[in-house]
Amino acid sequence: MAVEKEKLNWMYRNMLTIRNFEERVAELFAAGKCFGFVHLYVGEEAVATGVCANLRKEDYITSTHRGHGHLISKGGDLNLMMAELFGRRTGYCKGKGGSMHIADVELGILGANGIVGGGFPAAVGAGFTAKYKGTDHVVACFFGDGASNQGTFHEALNMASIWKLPVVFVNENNFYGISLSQKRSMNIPDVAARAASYNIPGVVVDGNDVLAVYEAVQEAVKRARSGEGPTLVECKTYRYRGHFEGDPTVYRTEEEVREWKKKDPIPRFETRLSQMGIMTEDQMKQLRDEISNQIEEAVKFADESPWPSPEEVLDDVYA
Amino acid sequence: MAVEKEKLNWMYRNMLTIRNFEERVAELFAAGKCFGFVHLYVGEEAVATGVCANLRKEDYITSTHRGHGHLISKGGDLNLMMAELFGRRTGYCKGKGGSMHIADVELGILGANGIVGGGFPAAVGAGFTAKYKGTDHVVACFFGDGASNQGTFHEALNMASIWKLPVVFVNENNFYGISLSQKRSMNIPDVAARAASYNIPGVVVDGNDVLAVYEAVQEAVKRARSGEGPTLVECKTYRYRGHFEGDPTVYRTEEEVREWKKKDPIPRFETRLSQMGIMTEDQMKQLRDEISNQIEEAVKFADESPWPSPEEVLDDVYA
Amino acid sequence: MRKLTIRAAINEALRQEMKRDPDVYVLGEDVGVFGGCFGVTAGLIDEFGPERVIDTPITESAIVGSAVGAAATGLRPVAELMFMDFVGVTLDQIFNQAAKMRYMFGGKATIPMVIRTACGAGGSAAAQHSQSLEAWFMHVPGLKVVAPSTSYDAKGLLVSSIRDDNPVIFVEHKFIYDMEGEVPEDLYTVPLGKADVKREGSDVTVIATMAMVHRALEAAEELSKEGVSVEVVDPRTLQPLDNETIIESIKKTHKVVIVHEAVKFAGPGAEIAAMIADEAFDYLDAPVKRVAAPFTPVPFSPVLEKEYIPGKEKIINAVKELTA
Amino acid sequence: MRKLTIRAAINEALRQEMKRDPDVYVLGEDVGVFGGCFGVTAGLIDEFGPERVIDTPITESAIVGSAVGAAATGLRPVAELMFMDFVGVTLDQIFNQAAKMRYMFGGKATIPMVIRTACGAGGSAAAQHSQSLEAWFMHVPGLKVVAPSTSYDAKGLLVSSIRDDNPVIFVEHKFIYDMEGEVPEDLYTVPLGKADVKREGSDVTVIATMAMVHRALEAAEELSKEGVSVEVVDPRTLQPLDNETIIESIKKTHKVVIVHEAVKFAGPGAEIAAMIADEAFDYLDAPVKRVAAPFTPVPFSPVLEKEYIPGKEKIINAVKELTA
Ligand SMILES: Cc1ncc(C[n+]2csc(CCOP(=O)(O)OP(=O)(O)O)c2C)c(N)n1
Ligand SMILES: Cc1ncc(C[n+]2csc(CCOP(=O)(O)OP(=O)(O)O)c2C)c(N)n1
Ligand SMILES: [Mg+2]
Ligand SMILES: [Mg+2]
Repeated sequence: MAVEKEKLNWMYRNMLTIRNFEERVAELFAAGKCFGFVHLYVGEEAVATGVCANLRKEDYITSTHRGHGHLISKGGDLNLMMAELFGRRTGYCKGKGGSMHIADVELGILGANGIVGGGFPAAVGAGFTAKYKGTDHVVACFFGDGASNQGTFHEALNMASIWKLPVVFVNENNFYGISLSQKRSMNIPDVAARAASYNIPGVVVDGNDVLAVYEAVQEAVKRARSGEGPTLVECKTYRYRGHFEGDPTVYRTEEEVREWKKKDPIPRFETRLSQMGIMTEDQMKQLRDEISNQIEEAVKFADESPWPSPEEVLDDVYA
Repeated sequence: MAVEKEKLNWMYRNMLTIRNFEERVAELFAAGKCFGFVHLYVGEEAVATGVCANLRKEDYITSTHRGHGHLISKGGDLNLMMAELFGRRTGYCKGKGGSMHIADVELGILGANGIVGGGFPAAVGAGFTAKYKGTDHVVACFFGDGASNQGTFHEALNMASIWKLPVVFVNENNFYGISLSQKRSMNIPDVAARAASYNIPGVVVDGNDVLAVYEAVQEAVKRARSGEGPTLVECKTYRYRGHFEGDPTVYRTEEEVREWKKKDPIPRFETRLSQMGIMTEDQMKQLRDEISNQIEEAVKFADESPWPSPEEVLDDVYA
Repeated sequence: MRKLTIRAAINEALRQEMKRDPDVYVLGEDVGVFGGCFGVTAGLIDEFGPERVIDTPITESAIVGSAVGAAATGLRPVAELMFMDFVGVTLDQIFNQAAKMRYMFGGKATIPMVIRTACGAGGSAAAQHSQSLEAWFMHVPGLKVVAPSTSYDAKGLLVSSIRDDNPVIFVEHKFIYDMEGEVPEDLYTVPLGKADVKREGSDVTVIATMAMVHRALEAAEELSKEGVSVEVVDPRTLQPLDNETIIESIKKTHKVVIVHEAVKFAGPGAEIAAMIADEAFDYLDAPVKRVAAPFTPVPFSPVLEKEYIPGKEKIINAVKELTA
Repeated sequence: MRKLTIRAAINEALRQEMKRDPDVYVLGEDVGVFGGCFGVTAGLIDEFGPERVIDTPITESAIVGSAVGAAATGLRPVAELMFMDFVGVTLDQIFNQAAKMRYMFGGKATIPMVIRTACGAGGSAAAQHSQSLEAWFMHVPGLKVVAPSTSYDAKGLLVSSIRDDNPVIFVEHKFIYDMEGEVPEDLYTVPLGKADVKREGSDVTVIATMAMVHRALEAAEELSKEGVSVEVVDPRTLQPLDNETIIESIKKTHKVVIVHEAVKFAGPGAEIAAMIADEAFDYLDAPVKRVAAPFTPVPFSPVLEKEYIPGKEKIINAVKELTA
């Protein structure tokens, strides 16, 4: 597969952005600057990146409680995201939503979601709109291994299949739903096997290999755009941090985490990038610094932003 | 497969009883003696019969809106059933439930259900009780092709599978959910294929062949009783009458109905019974008369039964 | 003027709105050739085809939830939830997704969708096919709740609901589908949030919803023969609720009976009574009475169901209690 | 006496009831080694093993529905629904199955089960993790609804709920889990259906639930300094509701303010106010006031959330309005 250099650069930049954003948010959470439920994406960057590298601005995504990586990958504004996590008026949701509810409908981001499995039907609906309006827009629907047991998974994949809707169902299998391991939550090794229930393609990829994700989803997006219907793409990956900030992660071993860190998607991609001669170590460092500055900009923006005023609680309930 | 003569006799008697009961109910409905929503089982008798021929009194079933056949097969009392359909105080539910809510917990009948897919979780729960208490009771969970698209199907089969619960999921695929044909409600020919999502056996049988159903379910029940977990058994069958009494069935052709009537489970079994030398035509006729009398008894019982008194509306809400 | 049943009035509203706006489509179980379980969508598929009149599998979360996604991306779905009783399998999509998206997203999403659903007892459909659950939806910020009692209102309110940019729960009482009333042929709207005084009177205000409006009117007629003048107020929409019209009526009558078919405890009348007990307290001369179903599931047998459904007699008794 | 947090009191009730009755078991998401999202089931798995403290997949319909099936066949499940906000994905199993089975089956089924669930705002958990939805359950015949405010009540009411032969919704306000109070070590019960007067007073009755009981007590304390004597009544169970204790209090004070965190419109206070406006009308000297959340989803930002949650000040203002 020949991927344009520009795209490779974007992928690398995007993964770094997510990682940097998330690690910074972890610090800010500990410092009390962010609050509520914050679920970080550290370790899973290759998934959202590889998926969204296939999407256009007009395409849609539905996200989850662990949404920052998806939003960044679909073009979400870092300043507005950070300000939202800080609960400020300048945030994406004017401080009304927080981490679990960031959306940017203009960018096709139909929202993070606090309900596990809550986003499946909306993805089908966005796919329906594309078909109804005769556009070639596609939808990427992100969801976890845990979410794949929810009833909405079944209903949505079935509906997308019978109506041949342009939806790519992206399973982020990080092997846990909070404390419950995939082994105990389902009796099958691969979530992708469930595609058979809907007679759609089901694909398993290494979710820590951004190019593998990119390639698998490219195929799925092509299928979707050309009216052939949905695909289920399972990306095996791992979250490094607790389920949410504050989780002591008593349910898994240090060793397991260490093993997965060896497969970290970012160093792996860096190696590929040097091998391919796309970027030198110097260029990488420069990029890292650039991104770091950008995140600090976002933190500064957020921190200097005004709080909403109490009366605003009443706004935005009805159109 | 060698099936005891007594069992074969029971199967025949049971199928006749269902057919007779249902055809009589159709008349009684037209005459205004029964009312509300009445979904008849005519044409599908071999399924409930073949399934319940494997069950003991202590075993459980969960049923559906189309429940009369299941209840009769699990030993339901015809008088109490008919009286319930008539809305009388002597009925199974004292006139409070009607066709869609008949239950007999003593007989392990955990209730018909007005909610499509509503019975899946209860079946898992009854299976859980068996496992928790260390009995070898099993549960048969009846459901339609339409119901297999509901979220509860997915959640329940997954839970039964991971916990290895003794549940036999019996799909009655009559090719329609009201007006929607299976072809339009799912993208797969066999509901049984969905077993793969839970790593449990999925079996397809001719649901109009009572012995085929019996045999497939025997295997599944054995598995369940010995702690090996659930099975999904799909029985292809057909309903002769409308979805409910009063349905003009505009959504299917006369021809399709005629074709299916050629595969009627009762004459087919009669042929088998004579071939096997189990019963002569005379004996069959005698049995038919006997059952017909029994049903008339039930009608008489129902018709002569008192109505509930209005104040009874307030009883039985809380234990 | 031409008369239509409530069923036909709703059908006409759908038809005319679909003609007017290509973004409006209908989806639900058996809404196509079957015409809907109660015949409300009959014929639409012939006029608009299966692309806009869409039979769905029996998956209410996907029905409602796909409508949410479609609404968020530019369409105006009208979903049919066959029986209001089925809402339990899709409530999350209604109250956590459709109703809250706009707010959670800081006002940056618009979810213009309607969920039409049939409520009510009367045909021995028993506990899972007869409920009136409008009170639940009234409690959800972000939703509007519409509950018409006449053909005229049904058409005009449905048109308003379809054009509204918020998720609207449109409740149709299944046992008044056959009632006839005058309906203009042209498109018109009845505004959401405006109650209607269905009969003027001066002694007691009876606030009634859906099928109960007709029971209340019968009661009023009978009471008028005994010299008691009853004003019947039909809120028509329960969220937003037209406090003003209700209070104005009580200022005149000083007595009020609230009538609905839902069970009384924590039902729709509880909010209406509570609002009155606060905002109209100074005009009240007597306790605020509610006539509603007893606290039981809906029974099957006609004998029990008849006892369950609030009838004319109970309304008359409640009014008499206040005027005695 | 020994003091326990509400969290520990609930944990102890579970532990002691599981010890007493082998048919009692606990199931839910992360209730095992994780100890439950709020730590309420911590340690139970060590004592009773994974056969009786059961981690489930994220499938709330199967969690609740399997409990229904298990209850119908002889067990006494205690299911944890992690957040009350998640009820939308399993409501059918609660209101159409668990609550109605007994009635639909003519009294021939018994469904002894408890659903424990955490409600309430206060930690910036936003719109889908902060709601108080008890009003919905109050409207369902066949359910009981319990809502404790203290450690003592929490333990005693949970024991009663587990022993009750009906499905019980046991609502735990997540932001008072850490509050301490005296709790006997032995098993004891607090009866369902009995309100508790948490503070006696003579000028105004404040009826408050869960976390709001404590806001009401603070308000009462402050008002007492200004010479206003407030009686604080905690219903403790919302279904059945103890009308008698409420009415007795109003007979004394003639004025009432109802306080809850749920949104006001069609909330739990609506029924209480409506009941009062009927049954205690003759004792009332002033409008029935409600202090509750505004009609919006729960916002994220602490600034907004603080404004959203009814606080002491709003209660004081409402009381003063009545006593002015
Ligand atoms: C309906 C519902 N049930 C439970 C939860 C609580 N919860 C939030 S995230 C989560 C785990 C989700 O696991 P998975 O889908 O694998 O996603 P991951 O967190 O691993 O990314 C749970 C149980 C919820 N938010 N919504
Ligand atoms: C949750 C829910 N949705 C819809 C219905 C209306 N309904 C009753 S039976 C039925 C069709 C069921 O089809 P299937 O499961 O194939 O069973 P069959 O009637 O063919 O035996 C429908 C849609 C219902 N009762 N409950
Ligand atoms: Mg996961
Ligand atoms: Mg079918």
